[in-house]
Amino acid sequence: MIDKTFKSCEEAVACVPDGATIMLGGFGDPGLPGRLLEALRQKGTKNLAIIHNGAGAGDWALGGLIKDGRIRKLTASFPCNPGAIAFQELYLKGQVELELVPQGTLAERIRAAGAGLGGFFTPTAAGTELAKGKESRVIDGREYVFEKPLRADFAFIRAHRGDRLGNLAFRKAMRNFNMVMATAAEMTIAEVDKLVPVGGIDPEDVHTPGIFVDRVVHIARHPKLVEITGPK
Amino acid sequence: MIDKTFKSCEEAVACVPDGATIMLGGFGDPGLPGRLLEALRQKGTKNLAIIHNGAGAGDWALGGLIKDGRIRKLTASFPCNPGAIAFQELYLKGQVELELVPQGTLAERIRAAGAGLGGFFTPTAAGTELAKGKESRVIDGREYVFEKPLRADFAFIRAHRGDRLGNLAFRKAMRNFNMVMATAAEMTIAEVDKLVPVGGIDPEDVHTPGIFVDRVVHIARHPKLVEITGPK
Amino acid sequence: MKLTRDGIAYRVACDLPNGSYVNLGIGIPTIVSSYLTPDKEILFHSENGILGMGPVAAPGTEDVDLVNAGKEFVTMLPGGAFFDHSLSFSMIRGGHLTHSILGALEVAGNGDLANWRTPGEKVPGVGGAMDLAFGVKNVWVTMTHVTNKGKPKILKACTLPLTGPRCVKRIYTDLALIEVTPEGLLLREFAPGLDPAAVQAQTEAPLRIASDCSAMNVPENIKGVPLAA
Amino acid sequence: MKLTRDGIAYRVACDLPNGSYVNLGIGIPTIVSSYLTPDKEILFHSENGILGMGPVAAPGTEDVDLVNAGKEFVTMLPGGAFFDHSLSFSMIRGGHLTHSILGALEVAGNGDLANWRTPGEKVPGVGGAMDLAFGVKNVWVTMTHVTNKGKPKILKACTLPLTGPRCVKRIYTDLALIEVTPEGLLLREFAPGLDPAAVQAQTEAPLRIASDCSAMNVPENIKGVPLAA
Repeated sequence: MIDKTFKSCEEAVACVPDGATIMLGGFGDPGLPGRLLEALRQKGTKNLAIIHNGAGAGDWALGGLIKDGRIRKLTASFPCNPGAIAFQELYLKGQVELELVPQGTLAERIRAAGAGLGGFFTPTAAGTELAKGKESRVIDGREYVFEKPLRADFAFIRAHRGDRLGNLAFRKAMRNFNMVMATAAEMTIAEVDKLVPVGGIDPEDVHTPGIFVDRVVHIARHPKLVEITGPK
Repeated sequence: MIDKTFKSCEEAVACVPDGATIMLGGFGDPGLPGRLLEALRQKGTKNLAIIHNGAGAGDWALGGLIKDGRIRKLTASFPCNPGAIAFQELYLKGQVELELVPQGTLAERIRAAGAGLGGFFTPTAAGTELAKGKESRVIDGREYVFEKPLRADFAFIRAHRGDRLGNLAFRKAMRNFNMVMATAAEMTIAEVDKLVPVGGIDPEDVHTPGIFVDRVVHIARHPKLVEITGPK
Repeated sequence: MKLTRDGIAYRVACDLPNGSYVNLGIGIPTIVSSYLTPDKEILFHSENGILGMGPVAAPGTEDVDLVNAGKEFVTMLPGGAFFDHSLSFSMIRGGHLTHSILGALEVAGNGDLANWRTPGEKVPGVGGAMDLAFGVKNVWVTMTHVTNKGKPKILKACTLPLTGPRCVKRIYTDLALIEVTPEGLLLREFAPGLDPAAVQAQTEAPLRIASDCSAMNVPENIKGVPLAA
Repeated sequence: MKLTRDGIAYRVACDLPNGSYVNLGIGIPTIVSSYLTPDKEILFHSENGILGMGPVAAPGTEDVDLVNAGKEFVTMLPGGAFFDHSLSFSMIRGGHLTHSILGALEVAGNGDLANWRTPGEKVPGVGGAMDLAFGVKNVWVTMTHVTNKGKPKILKACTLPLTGPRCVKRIYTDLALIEVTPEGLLLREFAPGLDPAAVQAQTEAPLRIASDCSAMNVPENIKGVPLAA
C-alpha cells in the first residue's frame, strides 16, 4: 500500500538539510505552507535558498526564517511587499542574495523544470534591465529572452484536501504557485487542511495528482488563517 | 451581455475560409468535435491544414474530410492508426503533406503558442530522425532540440458542459488536446454536450476558462457516441 | 479643472467594451470596476489565478482563501474560474487578456513604460508588471499628469528603468486622454476647462491634436463622489 | 522452454515495486497489470490524460468518454485523476513516471531502442513513444528474443531508426531477462531449461553473465493461462 502521510510537520521536514533549495508555494496567505516552514524554523535548518513569489511578511513562516538569518538567497518577483521587513533589512545590509524574476517567468521556469524542458524563450523583459546578460533571440520578428528551468531540492506547498496517495485539491485562490512547484522538486511536501480517504477526491477534481507529491501532512489551519465562510 | 453561443454547427463554422489551419481536439472519440467537422465538410471548405494527434478514422469527421480531398497538410503524431485509411491512401499518392511530431512535443508546441512563448528546448527526439534539420543544444550536459510554437487560425474542440461565456468543463478523458488547443488559435469553437447557465459550472470545476473560447455550440452527442454510463 | 482619481477611473470605465477581459493594477486602476455600467459584462483577472473577480469582500464576509494580486479579500461573480499561476500567466503573456490597466511613473512618446522601479527605492520588485506590459493587447496607463513636484511624467524618453518598451496604447490622466500612435502621442481629450495648449505645457513629449479633440465628458460627481474638481 | 506473452508480462509484474507509476505500451505490456499481486499498489498512466487507470471495461459497462492510449474502453480505480495532454506529457518528459514498459523491434547493447518505424511501413507514426523513451526513468522492453524468422533483435547496433538513444534499462524476452549496464548487457535470468550459452546464441550483442544468473522462477501456468511452454 502507498502511504505518503506523515504525522507531523516536524517529521515531514526532518530530512531537509542545511543548504537546501526550497520552493515555497502560496501567494499571500492562500496556499502558504506556513506550518511546514515553522517546523523547519524550529529545527534550526540554515543556509537555505528559497524560491517564492514574495519575501514573507511579519515574523511568522518565511518572515520568521529570514528574521532568524537562515536564508542565503531568495528568488522572487516581489520581495518589496510592505510586510517583508526582515528580508529588506538583511538585503540592505548585503546579507542575503536576491534573484529578481518577473512573476510569469518565475512560474514558467518552474513549470519547465517539472515538464523536463531545457529552457524557453519568453518575450517578457526583453530589452529591459532584467534581461541584462541573458541570451536574446528574434523569433518571427519579435525579441525573446532565453530562460532556464528552475528546480529545487524541496517544494513546500499547501492544499485544502489531500489523500494518502498524495492527490491534492485546492480551494479558490490557493492553487497559485503550488501546482507548478509540486512538479519541480526532488521532494514535494504538502500541508493539507483536510485528509480524505482514497477516492474522496473525484478524479475530475484532482488538481495535483499524487505522482508529484511525496509527503502529506494533515494539520489544522493556523489560527491566523480562520475560515470565515464555510469551505467547499 | 456576453453571448458566445451559436445555434448550429453550420453557423459556428460559416466563417472558416478555404486554406485555413485548424487544430482539432480529441483523442479517439473522447473530446472529438465531430459535428463541427461534419458541418465544415458540408460547407465544402477545402485546402485545409489540420493539426490533430491522429489522421481520423473511417469516413466520418476528419476521415470524411480527408476522403473528400479537402486536406493539404496534416500535423500529427500518429497518422498510422489502423482506421485512417483515407489519409494513408492520399499520403502514399503524395497528395497530402505530413509533419510528424512526437505526441508530447505536439502538445507542448501548442501550449507554447497559447502561452506567448517563442519556443522551447525539449529532450524528446534529440539525436533521432525526427530531430534532423532542427537546432540542438546541450544544456547542463543533456542534448535538447529547439521547437517552435504551433498556432492555428481555428481550434475545433469538444467539451461536456459549456456556458454562454465560453467556460468549459470536460468529462473523464475528454480533456486531452482540447485544453491547450483552446489557447492557441485565433478563434476557438467548442461543441458542447450540455449548455448550462452562467454559474452552472463551479469556478473550481472550469477546465477551460471562457477567455480562451469564442464560440459555443450545444449539440446532442453524435449517435455513434452513445453514453453508456450516466454522465457526471 | 482636473479629474480626481475616481474621475480617471470613470473615464477608463467608459472606454472598456462589453466582453473585455481586464487586469486591474493597484491604485487608480482598482477603482475602475466601480464605474462600469450594467449594460457591460466584463471579466476581471487577477494574476494569482482568478477570472471573473467581483468587488472587495464586505467586512465579515471575507474568505481567507480568496485574495487578489494586491492581497485584498475579494469576491467572485457567477461565471468565474480558478486556475494556477501557469495558466494565469499564459492568459497574460499569450495575449488573451484584452486590457491591462496600470499605474505608471513615466511614459514616453513611443509608448515606453516605466512603472517598476521608483527612484528612491532600495529593494526592487517587479511582480507581474512586465508580463502584463509585454503580453496584453491594450496596455492603458492611469496616472496624474505630473509628479507631486509638478514635473511632467509623459516624456520624450523615460529616465527610469523600463517595464516594457513601446507597450502603452493609451494614457488616462487627470488632465487628458492621450493615445499612443505610430506617429507619436495624439491628444484626444482634455479635462473640462483646459485646452490642448495647457495640456502640452505639462507634457514633455510633443502632442499632436486629434481632429475631433474635445473636452472630456465627465460628470462633476457620481453618488456624491467628486470626479472632477 | 520459452515464456509465453503472458509469461513475459508476469515476469515484469514481479519486478514492479509498490508505489510505481507505470505507463504500459500496446501489446505484451498491457498484460502486465493482470499479474500484479494485491500487496502492491501501482498507478497506471495513459498518455491521453489518465492516472490510476483500471482494467479494460467489461462489455456493457463501457464509458464512451474513457479510453486509454490504445483507444480501448477502460475503467478507473479509486485515487485516480484526469488531466490534459500538457500535464500528461509533463509527467512523462519530466521524469515523474517510474516505469515505461514498451515493445521493441530492436535493442542495442548500449540501450538504444528502435520501436517506432517498422521496416515495411509506409506511413510513419511515432505517438508518445519518443517522449516515453527520453523521459521515463526506467524504460523496460518486452519482446520476443528473435524475429519470426529467427533473427536476433538484441543487436550490437540498431539498424532501424532510433526511438531513443541509450534509454533501455532492462529487456524482458521469452528467453531471458537482461539488464543494460554502463559496461554493456548483463544476463540476469534465462528461461527454464535454457542456459546462458543458449541465450547468447540468439543474441547478437555480447552478454556478460551476472554472478547470480539463474533460471527464471515462473510458474508454468496461472489460472489455466500458460506462462511457459
